[in-house]
Amino acid sequence: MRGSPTLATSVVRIVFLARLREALGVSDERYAIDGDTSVGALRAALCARGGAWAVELAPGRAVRIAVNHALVRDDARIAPGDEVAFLPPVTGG
Amino acid sequence: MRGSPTLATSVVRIVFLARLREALGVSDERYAIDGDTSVGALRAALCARGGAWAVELAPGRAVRIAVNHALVRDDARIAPGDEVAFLPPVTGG
Amino acid sequence: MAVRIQSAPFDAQAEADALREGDRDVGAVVTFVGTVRDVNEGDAVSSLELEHYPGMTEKALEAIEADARARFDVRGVLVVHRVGPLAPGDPIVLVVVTGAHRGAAFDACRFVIDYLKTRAPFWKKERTPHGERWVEAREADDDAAARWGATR
Amino acid sequence: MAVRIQSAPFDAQAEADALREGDRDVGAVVTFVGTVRDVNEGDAVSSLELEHYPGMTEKALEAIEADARARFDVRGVLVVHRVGPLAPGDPIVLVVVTGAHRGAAFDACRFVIDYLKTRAPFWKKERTPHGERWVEAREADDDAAARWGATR
Repeated sequence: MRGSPTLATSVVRIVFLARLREALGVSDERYAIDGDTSVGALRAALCARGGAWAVELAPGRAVRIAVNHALVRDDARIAPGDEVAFLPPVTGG
Repeated sequence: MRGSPTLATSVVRIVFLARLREALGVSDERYAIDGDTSVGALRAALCARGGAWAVELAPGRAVRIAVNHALVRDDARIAPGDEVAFLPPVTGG
Repeated sequence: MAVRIQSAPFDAQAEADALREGDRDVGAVVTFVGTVRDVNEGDAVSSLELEHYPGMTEKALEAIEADARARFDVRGVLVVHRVGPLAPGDPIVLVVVTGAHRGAAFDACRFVIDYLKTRAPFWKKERTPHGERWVEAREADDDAAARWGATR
Repeated sequence: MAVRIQSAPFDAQAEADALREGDRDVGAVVTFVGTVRDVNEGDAVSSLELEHYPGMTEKALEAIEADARARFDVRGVLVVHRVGPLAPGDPIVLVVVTGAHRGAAFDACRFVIDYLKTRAPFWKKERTPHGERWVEAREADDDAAARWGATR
Protein backbone atom coordinates (compact mmCIF):
# COMPACT_ATOMS: atom_id res chain seq x y z
CA MET A 1 0.00 0.00 0.00
CA ARG A 2 1.87 3.08 -1.20
CA GLY A 3 1.78 6.21 1.06
CA SER A 4 -1.35 8.22 0.24
CA PRO A 5 -0.53 11.76 -0.90
CA THR A 6 -3.04 13.63 1.30
CA LEU A 7 -2.41 17.25 2.20
CA ALA A 8 -2.36 16.65 5.95
CA THR A 9 0.49 14.14 5.88
CA SER A 10 4.03 15.29 5.13
CA VAL A 11 6.36 13.92 2.46
CA VAL A 12 9.91 12.60 2.33
CA ARG A 13 11.98 11.95 -0.74
CA ILE A 14 13.25 8.39 -1.04
CA VAL A 15 16.24 7.66 -3.30
CA PHE A 16 17.41 4.22 -4.45
CA LEU A 17 21.00 3.81 -5.67
CA ALA A 18 22.89 1.51 -8.05
CA ARG A 19 21.76 -2.13 -7.99
CA LEU A 20 18.73 -1.33 -5.78
CA ARG A 21 17.42 1.23 -8.27
CA GLU A 22 17.57 -1.41 -11.00
CA ALA A 23 16.16 -4.23 -8.90
CA LEU A 24 13.21 -2.07 -7.70
CA GLY A 25 12.80 -0.25 -11.01
CA VAL A 26 12.61 3.10 -9.19
CA SER A 27 15.30 5.80 -8.80
CA ASP A 28 13.39 8.02 -6.40
CA GLU A 29 9.85 8.71 -5.15
CA ARG A 30 7.93 11.10 -2.94
CA TYR A 31 6.61 9.14 0.03
CA ALA A 32 4.00 10.46 2.42
CA ILE A 33 4.76 9.81 6.07
CA ASP A 34 2.24 10.32 8.81
CA GLY A 35 3.94 12.13 11.68
CA ASP A 36 6.81 10.50 13.56
CA THR A 37 8.33 7.61 11.58
CA SER A 38 11.60 5.70 12.01
CA VAL A 39 13.95 4.53 9.29
CA GLY A 40 13.18 0.94 10.27
CA ALA A 41 9.44 1.51 9.98
CA LEU A 42 9.86 3.05 6.52
CA ARG A 43 11.98 0.10 5.40
CA ALA A 44 9.34 -2.34 6.66
CA ALA A 45 6.58 -0.45 4.90
CA LEU A 46 8.46 -0.55 1.60
CA CYS A 47 9.24 -4.21 2.16
CA ALA A 48 5.53 -4.85 2.58
CA ARG A 49 5.04 -3.92 -1.07
CA GLY A 50 6.10 -7.48 -1.86
CA GLY A 51 7.95 -8.70 -4.97
CA ALA A 52 11.41 -7.22 -5.47
CA TRP A 53 10.75 -4.83 -2.53
CA ALA A 54 10.31 -7.76 -0.15
CA VAL A 55 13.46 -9.43 -1.48
CA GLU A 56 15.80 -6.45 -1.64
CA LEU A 57 14.75 -4.72 1.58
CA ALA A 58 14.33 -7.85 3.72
CA PRO A 59 15.92 -7.43 7.16
CA GLY A 60 18.89 -9.71 6.41
CA ARG A 61 19.91 -7.81 3.27
CA ALA A 62 23.03 -5.62 3.45
CA VAL A 63 21.34 -2.30 2.68
CA ARG A 64 22.64 0.90 4.30
CA ILE A 65 20.28 3.82 4.82
CA ALA A 66 21.22 7.51 4.85
CA VAL A 67 19.03 10.40 5.95
CA ASN A 68 20.06 13.73 4.43
CA HIS A 69 23.39 12.22 3.33
CA ALA A 70 24.37 10.78 6.68
CA LEU A 71 24.38 7.03 7.36
CA VAL A 72 21.88 6.15 10.11
CA ARG A 73 20.68 3.16 12.06
CA ASP A 74 17.16 1.74 11.91
CA ASP A 75 16.06 3.63 15.01
CA ALA A 76 16.79 7.03 13.46
CA ARG A 77 13.77 9.32 13.05
CA ILE A 78 12.52 10.69 9.74
CA ALA A 79 11.02 14.16 9.42
CA PRO A 80 9.06 15.81 6.62
CA GLY A 81 11.30 17.07 3.85
CA ASP A 82 14.05 14.57 4.65
CA GLU A 83 15.87 12.69 1.89
CA VAL A 84 16.14 8.99 2.72
CA ALA A 85 18.58 7.01 0.56
CA PHE A 86 18.79 3.22 0.31
CA LEU A 87 22.36 2.21 -0.55
CA PRO A 88 23.69 -1.22 -1.59
CA PRO A 89 27.15 -2.11 -0.17
CA VAL A 90 29.65 0.36 -1.67
CA THR A 91 32.38 -0.68 -4.09
CA GLY A 92 34.39 2.43 -4.90
CA GLY A 93 38.15 3.02 -5.02
CA MET B 1 103.13 1.83 9.41
CA ARG B 2 101.70 1.94 5.86
CA GLY B 3 101.77 -1.32 3.88
CA SER B 4 105.07 -1.52 2.01
CA PRO B 5 104.54 -1.81 -1.73
CA THR B 6 106.94 -4.73 -2.38
CA LEU B 7 106.41 -6.94 -5.36
CA ALA B 8 105.84 -10.10 -3.32
CA THR B 9 102.96 -8.73 -1.35
CA SER B 10 99.60 -8.18 -3.02
CA VAL B 11 97.50 -5.02 -3.13
CA VAL B 12 93.91 -4.12 -2.36
CA ARG B 13 92.12 -0.88 -3.20
CA ILE B 14 90.66 0.91 -0.20
CA VAL B 15 87.89 3.49 -0.74
CA PHE B 16 86.62 6.01 1.82
CA LEU B 17 83.15 7.53 1.36
CA ALA B 18 81.38 10.77 2.30
CA ARG B 19 82.27 12.11 5.75
CA LEU B 20 85.09 9.57 6.20
CA ARG B 21 86.82 10.71 3.02
CA GLU B 22 86.79 14.27 4.33
CA ALA B 23 87.80 13.41 7.86
CA LEU B 24 90.73 11.23 6.69
CA GLY B 25 91.63 13.48 3.75
CA VAL B 26 91.84 10.43 1.44
CA SER B 27 89.29 9.18 -1.14
CA ASP B 28 91.11 5.96 -2.01
CA GLU B 29 94.51 4.29 -1.76
CA ARG B 30 96.36 1.16 -2.88
CA TYR B 31 97.21 -0.84 0.21
CA ALA B 32 99.64 -3.75 0.26
CA ILE B 33 98.44 -6.74 2.25
CA ASP B 34 100.69 -9.63 3.12
CA GLY B 35 98.82 -12.86 2.41
CA ASP B 36 95.68 -13.72 4.35
CA THR B 37 94.16 -10.62 6.04
CA SER B 38 90.75 -10.02 7.62
CA VAL B 39 88.65 -6.89 7.37
CA GLY B 40 89.08 -6.38 11.11
CA ALA B 41 92.85 -6.61 10.85
CA LEU B 42 92.91 -4.07 8.04
CA ARG B 43 90.75 -1.67 10.06
CA ALA B 44 93.05 -2.04 13.04
CA ALA B 45 96.11 -1.41 10.90
CA LEU B 46 94.60 1.79 9.49
CA CYS B 47 93.53 2.82 12.98
CA ALA B 48 97.13 2.44 14.09
CA ARG B 49 98.08 5.36 11.85
CA GLY B 50 96.86 7.60 14.64
CA GLY B 51 95.26 11.05 14.36
CA ALA B 52 91.98 11.15 12.45
CA TRP B 53 92.46 7.46 11.53
CA ALA B 54 92.47 6.44 15.19
CA VAL B 55 89.38 8.55 15.86
CA GLU B 56 87.27 7.65 12.82
CA LEU B 57 88.06 3.93 12.64
CA ALA B 58 88.07 3.21 16.39
CA PRO B 59 86.15 0.01 17.19
CA GLY B 60 83.15 1.84 18.67
CA ARG B 61 82.55 4.01 15.59
CA ALA B 62 79.57 3.18 13.37
CA VAL B 63 81.55 2.42 10.22
CA ARG B 64 80.29 -0.25 7.80
CA ILE B 65 82.78 -2.10 5.59
CA ALA B 66 82.05 -3.55 2.14
CA VAL B 67 84.29 -5.87 0.15
CA ASN B 68 83.65 -5.78 -3.59
CA HIS B 69 80.37 -3.90 -2.99
CA ALA B 70 78.95 -6.33 -0.43
CA LEU B 71 78.64 -5.43 3.26
CA VAL B 72 80.77 -7.75 5.41
CA ARG B 73 81.60 -8.38 9.05
CA ASP B 74 84.99 -7.93 10.63
CA ASP B 75 85.89 -11.59 10.26
CA ALA B 76 85.52 -11.51 6.46
CA ARG B 77 88.73 -12.30 4.53
CA ILE B 78 90.39 -9.91 2.08
CA ALA B 79 92.13 -11.14 -1.05
CA PRO B 80 94.49 -9.40 -3.48
CA GLY B 81 92.63 -7.21 -5.96
CA ASP B 82 89.66 -6.73 -3.66
CA GLU B 83 88.03 -3.32 -3.21
CA VAL B 84 87.44 -2.56 0.44
CA ALA B 85 85.12 0.38 1.16
CA PHE B 86 84.69 2.18 4.48
CA LEU B 87 81.15 3.62 4.70
CA PRO B 88 79.72 6.05 7.27
CA PRO B 89 76.08 5.36 8.30
CA VAL B 90 73.92 5.88 5.19
CA THR B 91 71.39 8.71 4.90
CA GLY B 92 69.69 8.30 1.53
CA GLY B 93 66.02 8.41 0.55
CA MET C 1 42.64 19.31 1.97
CA ALA C 2 40.66 18.65 -1.09
CA VAL C 3 38.14 16.19 -2.44
CA ARG C 4 37.17 16.02 -6.09
CA ILE C 5 34.77 13.79 -7.98
CA GLN C 6 35.20 13.99 -11.73
CA SER C 7 34.97 11.97 -14.91
CA ALA C 8 38.25 13.24 -16.37
CA PRO C 9 41.54 11.40 -15.69
CA PHE C 10 44.09 12.93 -13.28
CA ASP C 11 47.90 13.37 -13.22
CA ALA C 12 49.26 12.12 -9.91
CA GLN C 13 52.53 14.07 -10.23
CA ALA C 14 50.78 17.36 -10.96
CA GLU C 15 48.28 16.83 -8.17
CA ALA C 16 51.04 15.98 -5.68
CA ASP C 17 53.08 19.02 -6.70
CA ALA C 18 50.03 21.25 -6.26
CA LEU C 19 49.24 19.75 -2.85
CA ARG C 20 52.74 20.40 -1.46
CA GLU C 21 53.18 23.71 -3.32
CA GLY C 22 55.15 26.12 -1.16
CA ASP C 23 55.27 23.72 1.81
CA ARG C 24 58.99 23.06 2.17
CA ASP C 25 58.45 21.17 5.40
CA VAL C 26 57.11 18.22 3.43
CA GLY C 27 59.61 15.37 3.27
CA ALA C 28 57.30 12.53 2.23
CA VAL C 29 54.59 12.21 -0.41
CA VAL C 30 52.64 8.94 -0.51
CA THR C 31 50.23 8.34 -3.38
CA PHE C 32 47.73 5.56 -4.06
CA VAL C 33 46.10 5.07 -7.44
CA GLY C 34 43.39 2.45 -7.93
CA THR C 35 43.09 1.26 -11.52
CA VAL C 36 40.55 -0.79 -13.49
CA ARG C 37 41.70 -4.39 -13.76
CA ASP C 38 40.73 -6.39 -16.85
CA VAL C 39 39.57 -9.33 -14.73
CA ASN C 40 37.38 -9.60 -11.63
CA GLU C 41 36.17 -12.73 -9.84
CA GLY C 42 37.65 -14.75 -12.69
CA ASP C 43 35.71 -12.98 -15.46
CA ALA C 44 37.15 -10.69 -18.10
CA VAL C 45 36.04 -7.08 -17.63
CA SER C 46 35.67 -5.09 -20.83
CA SER C 47 34.38 -1.86 -19.28
CA LEU C 48 33.29 -0.35 -15.98
CA GLU C 49 30.75 2.29 -14.96
CA LEU C 50 31.23 4.21 -11.71
CA GLU C 51 28.11 5.59 -9.98
CA HIS C 52 28.03 7.87 -6.91
CA TYR C 53 25.41 9.62 -4.80
CA PRO C 54 25.91 13.33 -5.51
CA GLY C 55 26.10 15.29 -2.28
CA MET C 56 26.56 12.40 0.09
CA THR C 57 29.66 11.02 -1.62
CA GLU C 58 31.49 14.34 -1.35
CA LYS C 59 30.52 14.64 2.32
CA ALA C 60 31.65 11.07 2.98
CA LEU C 61 35.06 11.74 1.40
CA GLU C 62 35.46 14.97 3.34
CA ALA C 63 34.64 13.13 6.58
CA ILE C 64 37.23 10.46 5.78
CA GLU C 65 39.83 13.13 5.02
CA ALA C 66 39.09 14.94 8.29
CA ASP C 67 39.33 11.65 10.18
CA ALA C 68 42.72 10.95 8.58
CA ARG C 69 44.02 14.38 9.55
CA ALA C 70 42.78 13.85 13.10
CA ARG C 71 44.50 10.48 13.40
CA PHE C 72 47.82 11.13 11.66
CA ASP C 73 50.41 13.90 11.74
CA VAL C 74 50.25 14.83 8.06
CA ARG C 75 50.28 18.13 6.15
CA GLY C 76 48.05 17.56 3.11
CA VAL C 77 45.43 15.09 1.96
CA LEU C 78 43.85 14.95 -1.50
CA VAL C 79 41.25 12.51 -2.84
CA VAL C 80 40.20 12.45 -6.48
CA HIS C 81 37.68 9.82 -7.59
CA ARG C 82 36.36 9.38 -11.10
CA VAL C 83 32.80 8.53 -12.08
CA GLY C 84 31.22 7.49 -15.34
CA PRO C 85 32.51 5.01 -17.95
CA LEU C 86 36.03 3.60 -17.54
CA ALA C 87 38.09 0.96 -19.37
CA PRO C 88 40.63 -1.61 -18.12
CA GLY C 89 43.88 0.12 -17.21
CA ASP C 90 42.17 3.44 -16.51
CA PRO C 91 42.88 5.10 -13.16
CA ILE C 92 39.81 5.26 -10.88
CA VAL C 93 40.91 6.94 -7.65
CA LEU C 94 43.87 8.99 -6.45
CA VAL C 95 44.81 9.53 -2.81
CA VAL C 96 47.78 11.79 -2.10
CA VAL C 97 49.12 12.47 1.38
CA THR C 98 52.03 14.78 2.23
CA GLY C 99 53.86 14.85 5.54
CA ALA C 100 57.12 15.76 7.19
CA HIS C 101 58.02 12.08 7.52
CA ARG C 102 56.93 8.94 5.68
CA GLY C 103 55.44 6.86 8.50
CA ALA C 104 52.35 8.98 9.09
CA ALA C 105 52.00 9.66 5.36
CA PHE C 106 51.89 5.93 4.55
CA ASP C 107 49.43 5.24 7.36
CA ALA C 108 47.14 8.11 6.43
CA CYS C 109 47.12 7.21 2.71
CA ARG C 110 46.27 3.61 3.46
CA PHE C 111 43.63 4.68 6.00
CA VAL C 112 41.90 6.93 3.46
CA ILE C 113 41.64 4.27 0.75
CA ASP C 114 40.61 1.58 3.27
CA TYR C 115 37.80 3.80 4.58
CA LEU C 116 36.82 5.04 1.14
CA LYS C 117 36.32 1.47 0.00
CA THR C 118 33.84 0.73 2.76
CA ARG C 119 32.18 4.08 3.45
CA ALA C 120 32.14 6.31 0.38
CA PRO C 121 28.98 5.87 -1.70
CA PHE C 122 30.43 4.66 -5.01
CA TRP C 123 29.29 1.63 -6.96
CA LYS C 124 30.93 -0.19 -9.87
CA LYS C 125 29.01 -1.87 -12.63
CA GLU C 126 31.19 -4.00 -14.89
CA ARG C 127 30.60 -5.48 -18.32
CA THR C 128 31.79 -9.09 -18.65
CA PRO C 129 31.23 -11.76 -21.31
CA HIS C 130 28.18 -12.82 -19.24
CA GLY C 131 26.65 -9.35 -19.40
CA GLU C 132 26.62 -6.44 -16.96
CA ARG C 133 26.77 -6.94 -13.20
CA TRP C 134 27.19 -4.81 -10.12
CA VAL C 135 30.48 -5.51 -8.39
CA GLU C 136 30.09 -7.14 -4.99
CA ALA C 137 31.67 -5.57 -1.91
CA ARG C 138 34.84 -7.47 -0.85
CA GLU C 139 35.11 -8.79 2.68
CA ALA C 140 38.83 -8.05 2.50
CA ASP C 141 37.89 -4.39 2.27
CA ASP C 142 35.78 -4.57 5.42
CA ASP C 143 38.64 -6.29 7.20
CA ALA C 144 41.08 -3.63 6.03
CA ALA C 145 38.88 -0.85 7.35
CA ALA C 146 38.27 -2.67 10.63
CA ARG C 147 42.00 -2.81 11.27
CA TRP C 148 42.04 0.95 11.84
CA GLY C 149 39.71 0.63 14.81
CA ALA C 150 36.70 2.26 13.23
CA THR C 151 35.67 5.31 15.24
CA ARG C 152 32.01 5.18 14.20
CA MET D 1 61.93 -4.26 -11.94
CA ALA D 2 64.14 -1.31 -12.38
CA VAL D 3 66.61 0.75 -10.41
CA ARG D 4 67.94 4.08 -11.61
CA ILE D 5 70.38 6.53 -10.08
CA GLN D 6 70.35 9.91 -11.81
CA SER D 7 70.77 13.59 -11.20
CA ALA D 8 67.75 14.64 -13.27
CA PRO D 9 64.29 14.98 -11.67
CA PHE D 10 61.62 12.35 -12.37
CA ASP D 11 57.87 12.37 -13.13
CA ALA D 12 56.08 9.96 -10.82
CA GLN D 13 53.01 9.68 -13.07
CA ALA D 14 55.03 8.88 -16.18
CA GLU D 15 57.19 6.38 -14.30
CA ALA D 16 54.13 4.65 -12.83
CA ASP D 17 52.41 4.48 -16.23
CA ALA D 18 55.54 2.97 -17.76
CA LEU D 19 55.87 0.42 -14.96
CA ARG D 20 52.31 -0.88 -15.36
CA GLU D 21 52.28 -0.51 -19.17
CA GLY D 22 50.27 -3.34 -20.68
CA ASP D 23 49.71 -5.06 -17.34
CA ARG D 24 45.91 -4.86 -16.98
CA ASP D 25 46.00 -7.08 -13.91
CA VAL D 26 47.31 -4.15 -11.87
CA GLY D 27 44.66 -2.70 -9.60
CA ALA D 28 46.87 -0.74 -7.19
CA VAL D 29 49.81 1.61 -7.66
CA VAL D 30 51.54 2.91 -4.53
CA THR D 31 54.18 5.61 -4.88
CA PHE D 32 56.55 7.18 -2.35
CA VAL D 33 58.48 10.36 -3.09
CA GLY D 34 61.04 11.68 -0.62
CA THR D 35 61.64 15.41 -0.94
CA VAL D 36 64.22 17.86 0.41
CA ARG D 37 62.89 19.65 3.47
CA ASP D 38 64.03 23.20 4.15
CA VAL D 39 64.76 22.38 7.79
CA ASN D 40 66.61 19.54 9.50
CA GLU D 41 67.40 19.08 13.18
CA GLY D 42 66.12 22.61 13.73
CA ASP D 43 68.45 24.28 11.23
CA ALA D 44 67.44 25.84 7.93
CA VAL D 45 68.73 23.86 4.95
CA SER D 46 69.56 25.96 1.89
CA SER D 47 70.89 23.15 -0.27
CA LEU D 48 71.76 19.46 -0.23
CA GLU D 49 74.33 17.30 -1.97
CA LEU D 50 73.65 13.59 -2.48
CA GLU D 51 76.65 11.23 -2.74
CA HIS D 52 76.56 7.53 -3.57
CA TYR D 53 79.05 4.70 -4.04
CA PRO D 54 78.87 3.87 -7.77
CA GLY D 55 78.47 0.14 -8.29
CA MET D 56 77.57 -0.81 -4.76
CA THR D 57 74.59 1.51 -4.51
CA GLU D 58 72.97 0.05 -7.61
CA LYS D 59 73.57 -3.49 -6.31
CA ALA D 60 72.14 -2.57 -2.91
CA LEU D 61 68.97 -1.16 -4.51
CA GLU D 62 68.58 -4.22 -6.72
CA ALA D 63 68.95 -6.48 -3.67
CA ILE D 64 66.28 -4.49 -1.81
CA GLU D 65 63.96 -4.70 -4.82
CA ALA D 66 64.46 -8.46 -5.09
CA ASP D 67 63.81 -8.83 -1.36
CA ALA D 68 60.57 -6.86 -1.71
CA ARG D 69 59.41 -9.05 -4.58
CA ALA D 70 60.24 -12.16 -2.57
CA ARG D 71 58.28 -10.95 0.46
CA PHE D 72 55.22 -9.39 -1.16
CA ASP D 73 52.81 -10.42 -3.93
CA VAL D 74 53.42 -7.46 -6.22
CA ARG D 75 53.80 -7.07 -9.99
CA GLY D 76 56.29 -4.23 -10.46
CA VAL D 77 58.85 -2.33 -8.39
CA LEU D 78 60.77 0.77 -9.49
CA VAL D 79 63.31 2.80 -7.52
CA VAL D 80 64.73 6.08 -8.82
CA HIS D 81 67.18 7.99 -6.61
CA ARG D 82 68.83 11.28 -7.47
CA VAL D 83 72.41 12.27 -6.73
CA GLY D 84 74.23 15.56 -6.89
CA PRO D 85 73.07 19.04 -5.83
CA LEU D 86 69.43 19.47 -4.72
CA ALA D 87 67.39 22.34 -3.27
CA PRO D 88 64.57 22.42 -0.69
CA GLY D 89 61.37 21.11 -2.24
CA ASP D 90 63.22 19.01 -4.80
CA PRO D 91 62.26 15.33 -5.08
CA ILE D 92 65.09 12.99 -3.98
CA VAL D 93 63.77 9.43 -4.33
CA LEU D 94 60.86 7.71 -6.04
CA VAL D 95 59.58 4.24 -5.17
CA VAL D 96 56.71 2.87 -7.25
CA VAL D 97 55.06 -0.50 -6.62
CA THR D 98 52.26 -2.01 -8.68
CA GLY D 99 50.10 -4.93 -7.63
CA ALA D 100 46.74 -6.59 -8.14
CA HIS D 101 45.58 -5.33 -4.72
CA ARG D 102 46.63 -2.44 -2.50
CA GLY D 103 47.69 -4.27 0.68
CA ALA D 104 50.84 -5.88 -0.70
CA ALA D 105 51.62 -2.78 -2.78
CA PHE D 106 51.56 -0.53 0.32
CA ASP D 107 53.66 -2.98 2.32
CA ALA D 108 56.23 -3.44 -0.43
CA CYS D 109 56.58 0.29 -1.09
CA ARG D 110 57.09 1.01 2.57
CA PHE D 111 59.52 -1.91 2.89
CA VAL D 112 61.65 -0.62 0.00
CA ILE D 113 62.02 2.90 1.38
CA ASP D 114 62.59 1.65 4.93
CA TYR D 115 65.39 -0.65 3.73
CA LEU D 116 66.80 1.91 1.32
CA LYS D 117 67.18 4.38 4.16
CA THR D 118 69.32 1.98 6.19
CA ARG D 119 71.11 -0.13 3.58
CA ALA D 120 71.61 1.76 0.33
CA PRO D 121 74.92 3.64 0.22
CA PHE D 122 73.76 7.25 -0.14
CA TRP D 123 74.91 10.18 1.96
CA LYS D 124 73.46 13.68 2.29
CA LYS D 125 75.55 16.74 2.94
CA GLU D 126 73.47 19.82 3.74
CA ARG D 127 74.31 23.49 3.80
CA THR D 128 72.95 25.33 6.81
CA PRO D 129 73.59 28.79 8.26
CA HIS D 130 76.33 27.14 10.37
CA GLY D 131 78.12 25.78 7.31
CA GLU D 132 78.06 22.37 5.61
CA ARG D 133 77.49 19.16 7.55
CA TRP D 134 76.90 15.52 6.80
CA VAL D 135 73.40 14.45 7.77
CA GLU D 136 73.33 11.98 10.67
CA ALA D 137 71.53 8.64 10.30
CA ARG D 138 68.16 8.68 12.11
CA GLU D 139 67.44 6.02 14.70
CA ALA D 140 63.82 6.15 13.57
CA ASP D 141 65.00 4.79 10.23
CA ASP D 142 66.77 1.87 11.88
CA ASP D 143 63.63 1.14 13.86
CA ALA D 144 61.51 1.28 10.71
CA ALA D 145 63.74 -1.22 8.93
CA ALA D 146 63.88 -3.50 11.96
CA ARG D 147 60.10 -3.78 11.96
CA TRP D 148 60.27 -5.83 8.76
CA GLY D 149 62.20 -8.59 10.49
CA ALA D 150 65.44 -8.00 8.64
CA THR D 151 66.66 -11.10 6.79
CA ARG D 152 70.37 -10.22 6.30
